[in-house]
Amino acid sequence: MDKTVPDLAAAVAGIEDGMVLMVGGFGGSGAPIELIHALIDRFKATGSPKNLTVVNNNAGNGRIGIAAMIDAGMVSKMVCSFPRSADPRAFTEKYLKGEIGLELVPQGTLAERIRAAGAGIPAFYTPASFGTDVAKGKPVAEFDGKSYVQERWLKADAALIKAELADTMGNLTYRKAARNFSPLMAAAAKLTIVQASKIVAPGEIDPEQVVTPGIFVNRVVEVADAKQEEALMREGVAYS
Amino acid sequence: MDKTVPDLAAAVAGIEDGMVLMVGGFGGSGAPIELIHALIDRFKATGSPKNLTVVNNNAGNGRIGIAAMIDAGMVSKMVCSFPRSADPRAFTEKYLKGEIGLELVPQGTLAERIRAAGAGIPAFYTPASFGTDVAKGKPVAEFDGKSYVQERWLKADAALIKAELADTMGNLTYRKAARNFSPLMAAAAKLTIVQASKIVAPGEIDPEQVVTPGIFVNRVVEVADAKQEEALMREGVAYS
Amino acid sequence: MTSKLSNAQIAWRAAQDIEDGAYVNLGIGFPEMVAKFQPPGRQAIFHTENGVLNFGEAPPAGEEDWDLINAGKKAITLKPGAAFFHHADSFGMVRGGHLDVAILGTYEVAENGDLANWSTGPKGVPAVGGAMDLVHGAKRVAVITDHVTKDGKPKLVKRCSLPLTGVGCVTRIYSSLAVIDIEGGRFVLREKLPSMTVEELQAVTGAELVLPDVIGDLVAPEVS
Amino acid sequence: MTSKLSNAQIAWRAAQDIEDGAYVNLGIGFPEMVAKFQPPGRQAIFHTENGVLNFGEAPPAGEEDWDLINAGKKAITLKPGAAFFHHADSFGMVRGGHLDVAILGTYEVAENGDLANWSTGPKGVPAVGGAMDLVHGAKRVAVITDHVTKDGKPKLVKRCSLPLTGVGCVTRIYSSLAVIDIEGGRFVLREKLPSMTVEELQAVTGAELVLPDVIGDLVAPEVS
Repeated sequence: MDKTVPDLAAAVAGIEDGMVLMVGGFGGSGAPIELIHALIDRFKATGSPKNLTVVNNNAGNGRIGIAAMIDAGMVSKMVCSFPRSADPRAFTEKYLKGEIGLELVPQGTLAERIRAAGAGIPAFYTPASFGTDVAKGKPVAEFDGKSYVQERWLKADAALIKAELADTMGNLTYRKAARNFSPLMAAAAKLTIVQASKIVAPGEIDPEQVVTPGIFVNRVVEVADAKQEEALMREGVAYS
Repeated sequence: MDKTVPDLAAAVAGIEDGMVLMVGGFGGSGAPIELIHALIDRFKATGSPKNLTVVNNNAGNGRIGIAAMIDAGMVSKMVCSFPRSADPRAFTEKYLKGEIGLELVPQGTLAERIRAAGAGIPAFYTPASFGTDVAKGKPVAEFDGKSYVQERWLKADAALIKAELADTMGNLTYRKAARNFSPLMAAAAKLTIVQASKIVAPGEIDPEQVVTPGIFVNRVVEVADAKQEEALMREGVAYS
Repeated sequence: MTSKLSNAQIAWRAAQDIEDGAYVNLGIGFPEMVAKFQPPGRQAIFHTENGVLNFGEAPPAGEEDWDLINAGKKAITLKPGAAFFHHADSFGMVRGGHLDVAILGTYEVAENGDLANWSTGPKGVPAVGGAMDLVHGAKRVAVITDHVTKDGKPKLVKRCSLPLTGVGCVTRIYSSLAVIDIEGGRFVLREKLPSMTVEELQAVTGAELVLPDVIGDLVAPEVS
Repeated sequence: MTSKLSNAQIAWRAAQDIEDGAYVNLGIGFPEMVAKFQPPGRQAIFHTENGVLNFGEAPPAGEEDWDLINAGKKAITLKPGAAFFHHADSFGMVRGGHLDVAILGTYEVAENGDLANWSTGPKGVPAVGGAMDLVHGAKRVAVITDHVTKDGKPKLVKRCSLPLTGVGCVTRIYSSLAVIDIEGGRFVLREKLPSMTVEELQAVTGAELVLPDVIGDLVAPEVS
């Protein structure tokens, strides 16, 4: 029942070409930088994984994290609500050249589609995007006199998640607003991989305070000195 | 911004004839006994509220809580998944005589319908009940080769909720498994009324540990010595 | 009919198939007994619909905390590494396929995997609880059951006659006489009591048993 | 054209309509300025899409915690009584109508309540963020905007020409020249700069202004 793995390379094993990969975080808050960079390391050493579809609210910033994955050529498509950032050039350059795909999803719909996947709800209706270009081609229906768009669940093969505390059974807490999409993605992926600032024994997290129960988590690796993406950006760090 | 009210009578003011009333709890765990009994007191004094539709997982136990509301003649319909209990006679007698209605909803569908109401999702699809009598008359659809039933949100005019801690802004925690339906109902009702074992100042509940944010709560009343329904049952208490 | 397994022995047999670290939901009543028979060295994590993961056995009488109960409203305890969550998250775990095994009781189970375990007909007060979610909720949905009713009629049938709980959802049956998989809409016999012939078993089964090359002996220790 | 309100003054005017205890979401950029102008004695609770309720102003430079940001990815602080939650719960608050007010910026707003504030056309990288949820998310959806574009063209129009963010969603407009309600698919003039005539205002507005008996003066103090 111990879900800990010894190192980052072991943590990201099994993420293969063509997979749908969810990455937790909103901007730099909650971005699992060390897991992402371990995946980049593997790609540089072996040429895999590539052709990834990456699901995240944004499409990378600067030359680290998801932006560095895009720069490295590992990503064939982004699913996000806001593919802009302080320094969006990695995505923007490839997008304008037609070298990377984009599925633009309103932020609340993105969250709810991921939540639906984890909760076994194949489709739901939302008012968001009704009557807009984003809803083109989607089924619509009227309930109680108001119009709604049908949206489908969004599942992933794997998810990379940054937690604050993890116990060895995979129960997680998050730090402040770094929670954002991570609890949803942990439930929506077949293989959920977590970097935690600290791993503790079962029972050391109060059962009332568990945010992501271990049932949604497959692997946990401790990254005690995890870097914050925004802090790295401000230091001008590039990962390449 | 102070949502506290001085007493139970003030807490349950505004619940009127014909309303849909959600009541938190699963069996005795989380049952807001004092709020329910305050509502019964008002009915006995004024003849109102009556013709209530009550939403709860169960349909009352013994002669207290929801069962006592049914006995008093305040309830015209129950919406629940399991209208049975150790002592279900209040509901059973009226149901078999045709004096009270029942909408039977699978437990997970009940939870999700309430969650959908709070989250602004008018309808969703679930595999639960497909091909059964419970799904009769409901739209069905196929997604990825599997069949699902369309279910609608379930909203309430008011909700009665039992919390452990509340701050004066309505942020809530719950005690152990007493959480169950309460966070969902708090979000699904227009008027959410909370009894808390203790009311504290804003800031005394760690923002990481808030389970129900105050945005979902309208009134909070402190009931320091709240009774547990199951404990009352075992003491043979009847409320009448 | 010859001897048959007791309920405890059926529960014991079902417990042997639960792997270490599996996430498991046990239906109210008889299935709850399965928890007692985890093989040494294995620890399953039990889920209950009302919002608890990793609960343990009942507390001693008089030490109950009635805010800490399972879906059967029995008092429980927590093991280290437990978690609380609300009902929508709990059924998200169920419906989302995160449970490895759900074990349920049954009135009837059909060779096409249909299950009827919630209603014996239009009389009385209907009550479904979480059964209709649980049957769609786990990677494996198993039932434990006496092989026949108290009147000796088959509970394993061609098509259910009672109101369904779920369509095509059951994958394995642990009965008092046999272990049977449901594959391709057929009952496939995996194990039977050694004291019984296949013909005797077929005679008390309401649909044809498919017989693979290897049929194991269903043997359980004396347990209670 | 005569004088007009500054952005700060528009934000100030919008802030006057936010009641004590209101739950409020302010769009990224210009709308964030509204928080600065809460009238004395009133305290709104601010919501940000990425999962925080009751946040306060930015911390001093150098004291930022980059795990504590708003939807615009600016560092924030917490007030007593704050709460964290995940993105689905956050947009449940939005979509479920729990916010009292959402205040957004806009490219165009039409007399039928349609809003266009996310895309200026097919060029570049499209990005929508939470705008399409927020427009359906609050009891009151207001926009704050210059009355006309930099080229002097009306931003308040009969029908939007840019890609829509939402259909029939806006209820009030705070512009640099006027306060206008959208009622029954029409622009209803509530307040205008005292230095302007109705005719002057109509001349820079892309759809007909309905004129009620009482039209207030739009007056804002010097703020920044």
